[in-house]
Amino acid sequence: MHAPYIARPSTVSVIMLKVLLALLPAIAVSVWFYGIALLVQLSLASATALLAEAAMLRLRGVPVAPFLKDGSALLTAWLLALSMPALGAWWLIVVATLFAIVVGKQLYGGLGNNPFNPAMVGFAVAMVSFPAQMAHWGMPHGPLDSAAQLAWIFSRELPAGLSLDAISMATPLDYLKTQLLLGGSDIASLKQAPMFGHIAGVGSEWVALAYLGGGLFLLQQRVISYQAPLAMLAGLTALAVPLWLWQPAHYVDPLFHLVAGATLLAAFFIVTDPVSGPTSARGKLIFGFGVGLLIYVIRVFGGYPDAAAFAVLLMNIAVPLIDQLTRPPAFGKRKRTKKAGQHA
Amino acid sequence: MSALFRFHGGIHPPEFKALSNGTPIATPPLPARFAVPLSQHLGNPAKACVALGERVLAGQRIGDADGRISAAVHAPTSGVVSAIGPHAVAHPSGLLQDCIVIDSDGLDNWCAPSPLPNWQDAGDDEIRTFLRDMGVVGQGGAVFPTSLKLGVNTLEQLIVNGAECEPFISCDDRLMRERAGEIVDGIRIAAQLMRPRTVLIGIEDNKPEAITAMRAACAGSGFEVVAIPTLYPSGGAKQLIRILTGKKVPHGVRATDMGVQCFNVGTLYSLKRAMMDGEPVISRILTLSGDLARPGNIEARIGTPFAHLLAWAGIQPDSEGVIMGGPMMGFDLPSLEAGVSKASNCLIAKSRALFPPRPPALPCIRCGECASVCPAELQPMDLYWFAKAKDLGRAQEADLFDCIECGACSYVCPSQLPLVDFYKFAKDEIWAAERDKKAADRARMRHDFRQLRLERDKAEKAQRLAARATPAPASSAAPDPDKAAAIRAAMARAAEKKAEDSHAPAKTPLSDDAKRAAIEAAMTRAAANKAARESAVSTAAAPGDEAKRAAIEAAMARAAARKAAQGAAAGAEAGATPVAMPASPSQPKPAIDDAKRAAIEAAMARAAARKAEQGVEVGAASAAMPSQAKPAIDDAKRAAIEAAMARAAAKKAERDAAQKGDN
Amino acid sequence: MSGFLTALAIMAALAILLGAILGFASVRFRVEADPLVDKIDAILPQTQCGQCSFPGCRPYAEAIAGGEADINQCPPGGEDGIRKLAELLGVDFKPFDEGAIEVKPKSVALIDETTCIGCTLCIQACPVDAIVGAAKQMHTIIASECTGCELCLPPCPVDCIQMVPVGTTVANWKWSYPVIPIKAVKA
Amino acid sequence: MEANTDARPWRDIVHNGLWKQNAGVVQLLGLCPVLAVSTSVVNGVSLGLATTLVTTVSGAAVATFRHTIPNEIRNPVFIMLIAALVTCVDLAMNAWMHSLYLVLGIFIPLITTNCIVMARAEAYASRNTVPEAALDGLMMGLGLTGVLGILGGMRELIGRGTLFSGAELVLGDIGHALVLHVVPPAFNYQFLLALLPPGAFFGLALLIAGKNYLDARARKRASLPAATDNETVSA
Repeated sequence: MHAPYIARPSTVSVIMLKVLLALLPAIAVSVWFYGIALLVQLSLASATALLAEAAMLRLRGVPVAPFLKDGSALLTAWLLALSMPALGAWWLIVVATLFAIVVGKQLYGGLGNNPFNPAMVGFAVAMVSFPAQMAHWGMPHGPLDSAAQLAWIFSRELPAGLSLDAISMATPLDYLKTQLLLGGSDIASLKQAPMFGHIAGVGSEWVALAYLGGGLFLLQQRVISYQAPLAMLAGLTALAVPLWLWQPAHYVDPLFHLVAGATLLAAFFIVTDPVSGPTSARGKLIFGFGVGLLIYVIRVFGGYPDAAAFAVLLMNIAVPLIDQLTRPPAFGKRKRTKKAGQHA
Repeated sequence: MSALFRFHGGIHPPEFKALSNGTPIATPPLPARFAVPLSQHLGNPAKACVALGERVLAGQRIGDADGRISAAVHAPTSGVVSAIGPHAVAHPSGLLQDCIVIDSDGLDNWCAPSPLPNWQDAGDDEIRTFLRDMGVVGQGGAVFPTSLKLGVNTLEQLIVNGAECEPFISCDDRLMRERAGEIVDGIRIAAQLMRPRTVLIGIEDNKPEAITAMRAACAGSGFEVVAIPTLYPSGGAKQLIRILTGKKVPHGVRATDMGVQCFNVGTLYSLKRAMMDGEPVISRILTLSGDLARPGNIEARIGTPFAHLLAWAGIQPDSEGVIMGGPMMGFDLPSLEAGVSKASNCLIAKSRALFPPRPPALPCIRCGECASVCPAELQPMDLYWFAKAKDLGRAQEADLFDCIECGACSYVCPSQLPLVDFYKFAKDEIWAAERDKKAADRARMRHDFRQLRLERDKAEKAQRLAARATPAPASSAAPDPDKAAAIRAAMARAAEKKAEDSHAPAKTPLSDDAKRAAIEAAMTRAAANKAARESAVSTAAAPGDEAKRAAIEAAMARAAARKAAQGAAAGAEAGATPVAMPASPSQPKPAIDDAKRAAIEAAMARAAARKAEQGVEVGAASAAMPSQAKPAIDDAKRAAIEAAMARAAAKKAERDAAQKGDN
Repeated sequence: MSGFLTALAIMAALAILLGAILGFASVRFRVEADPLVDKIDAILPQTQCGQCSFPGCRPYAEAIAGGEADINQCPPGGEDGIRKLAELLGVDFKPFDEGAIEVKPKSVALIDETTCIGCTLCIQACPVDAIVGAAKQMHTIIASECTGCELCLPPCPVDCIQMVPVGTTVANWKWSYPVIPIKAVKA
Repeated sequence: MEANTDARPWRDIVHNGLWKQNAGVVQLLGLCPVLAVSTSVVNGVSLGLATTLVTTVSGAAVATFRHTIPNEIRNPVFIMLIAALVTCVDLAMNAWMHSLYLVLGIFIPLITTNCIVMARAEAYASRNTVPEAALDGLMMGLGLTGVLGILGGMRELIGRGTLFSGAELVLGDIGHALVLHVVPPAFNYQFLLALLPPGAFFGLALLIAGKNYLDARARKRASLPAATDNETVSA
């Protein structure tokens, strides 16, 4: 044992536990609106993640216990389950989680070494491979009871008289995008559709607010810093506001963007992932802002209804560059261009 | 009260100062044996200046400073030098270093103090030498010789470091509480020497008694005691300078270049003791803390074995090793036999309760906590990454050497990584690589120079050889051209002497022809002798007939000699060309010279031969056979002489005959 | 048919033009100097020991650059040196030939001054002039300049030179690579 | 031929092309077509064979002219040679396998710029005899074809649950009979990721890993003392 001989009793597990804790309100709200389907997905994802992690650790010849206990695999599973449609088939979440853990995390060297956010890798794989399945979003207080939800997830069987359309609906983001593409009327009239609530999706806006609450808890606990979330929301707003002011009939209001879809989940739980994000404060600002911009661009001009995963993955690629460019000068030193400047 | 600044980062570790700061500075009994390290400071170790078995007095200098960056060491008590050599020291490596071991005589007799009373008037050099010889070094941790820090005489701020930010340590705290007056005297000396505009004394606000004591001592002096917020590592010189002045002294820049200098309170205390009391640094205040029955601060003589102090303080049986220094930057003491040095500020007896083992380390998750607490504003996770991958170049680019190894990053690391260990490793590797590279460059230079020298020597030798060879060149036809040439030259010279007409063409005699010529010459000689004898006899007996016969014989001899010379010339003409030719392929240039020389010699020889021909006796030149060179000379000479005698005799005979005829 | 010919003509013209440009460029922009030798030489340890069978480090560097020597002929450089050379030259790492070398700790030569007869043979052998002395005078080695090449050992007629390993001192002691327990465990 | 007396070089060429220096998984040359057209066995093998044809003939051609080509402009000359060959292949496929030609599209002309063709011309054909160069080209091409076929099979199987789909493009109507539906069409199985470019990367990565694993195992076996073999025999 070497100096320092004393250490602050903070561990990776504690950090991960706090993040998991911060997700609980959102889970509770989701279950209230959408039923126990989410709990099923959470359990499936957790079990798959832990098994996959353990198997991969074994294969890599690394001790399994300390890494399973760190909670990072569980967190990945939860984030993934929360971003996927709750009414997705059981194998969908399993495949996505497997990809997240095996390819997104362990193949890169496990905890701390993954350049991409594993949960977003899993989500992107599912989104790209099974676009149809990924559109099965449940409706709040939908027609399926718990048993029916279970049956639907595991055997794709619906109670008599119900069709797929009757139990699922498009997300507001999806709906707006399709309708506008089809040359639909202005935003105001589109917003009359049943899936819209006060600000964004009915029900889902409350889940989003729960994410906000969890995020504030993490900020208060100093588990995350404010730069990345703030910058991400700022980036999103920075594009949303001018376009909305310019053509309010065609571009939905910024507040909708801030609450809809996975915005707040991404802001407080995804872009704040330390492993795949930059480390310096300035780097976090750039990273978050970039994610915000990309989310808006992909949502409004791109091919997918929601964009958090792709935006985050794209910015993940840029992280080493951001880190390199934003490395603050050491104590008492000026910018690192100093040397070059002297010679020039 | 000046405004305070903030340095980036910093941590609030638990303090544990109450363990040791409650009791006054104690003086433990002296041990029987002291081990005084010769290297207690940055720079060259001191050179022992006492002999084995010598009796020393307390305060007597036993090691001289070696060079500019060095300091003297002194005997901590009176006694006998019982050993000078490798001994355990307080170093993390556990390696031995040279120490002077003194067996105490128990009397603790002091030598006469030698203060520098007129220090106000003394020159810089005098003060420096004095401090160096008194062994005054920085007691904050770096043990930099104080003499070298005093060289500046204009300064904006003089910073006095009483921050003492590391947990457990309270030696400066007690020193300030109990000996504030002497510290302030020390500050006065430093201030007079360096003439700062302001003097700021920084003390962390967790030491209110020390602040009060120092404020009281400073009353009326103009020195400002500043209470700074408790934050590790505000006791780092750069950090304290930042807090008090707002200046950031970067790595590689001297604080004095930015108008600041920083001294530890302990240093100023020992400065005062040296200057005003003439007492060299043979003791220092040391905190004994941790798992001890009687923790506290002591005034420990340099060289006191740690085991002695710990036993006195009542080390607990369950303690698991001893930390030298604070818990943030200290190290495990490899041997308790080592003696107190000027750098020893704290001993902490470890126990499982005080220092629970860290949980197992996990990989870095780049949470950035380390960067947020790093007082050097580095990105510790990057440094860790590079050091771990042994990518030393990039570690250096990421300002590895700006790291002050304060341990804050490791303290907060949720992955429990021993970050500082990685930095120390990387730094040492870089130093070693640099040493190796320097050595390799020097070796390369020396090797290249050696090659150059060898080339040069060779060239010079060749030149000398060439110069020596010029006057005595050779025809390579003979086995030893030099010798042959020399002989030939000698022959030519000998022949030349006789030569009267050098213009006439002649031929070089050789081998068979020469032999024949020699024989004929011998025959001529014999004939001439006979003629001379006979003519002499005949002169006496029958002059007329005898003279006539002698004249006839001489004429015959002349004819024979001419004939011999002609035969020799014919052979030489054929042989002369092949003589020079074979030389050309092997040594082109000298060969030409040789050929020329050979030609000249041949010409000379020809001239000689011609002369010989004229004077009957041919043998001289024609006898030049390489195999019989020396005898040939003699023969030629003799032949020449004989020929001359024959000539003379013949002339005489002719004259006599003519006289007779006239008569 | 004329279209075919036109195409052919255009292609031919293009080919000639581009070929000319390329040909010109390859003559005009030829890389002259061979800094590779310097780079290789910088990696070599400069012991000048000749164990590579070349009379010094630079000749070996030149041989490597010229493709006449392999990269695994420098025992003092160790495997680390080979690795650096492999990286520089973009070739595969190649271990020392089996039994070709024994790894020795860094050593310096030491002359037993009571035995030395002052023959100067070692002085002539030392590639870096690290031995001082004169005929009939005792010789000694400048330890700081000795590269440990051992070239002075064979010529000594009285075997008074021996290699002394350079021990670790506080001055050259290195903090070891930290061991993280979790990495040490391997299935 | 003199090489008949020593079979080593020929075996080396074959071994290099098919395994040791495999263009697809070792040299990683020509990644563009490898990643783009390996969506099915048929596509992959077809392009692989087209490439093989080009590498073989171009190798022979370059080797033939290697003494007459000036060093400074060898690359343009090689490119001309290869381009001419590719044009022939392109026209031939357009004429006789038009439907496949439509599927492979731009990647046929792109064989010209396929690094493997150029690389073998430069690195091998320009320094060796005609038969050696031709064999080298053939083997390199076949090695690439193998990788393309396996990769195509993997992606097709995982992505669509079929094998040899599109065989009719090459073989005409009898090709339909060849198509294997590993997952019955009724399941409507699809795993888009495998068919999209990322799937190609994953698949290629797995192939490379597999090749390295086999090599490592072979090395380990070779270096292990005979005792271990005995053990396995007795066990």
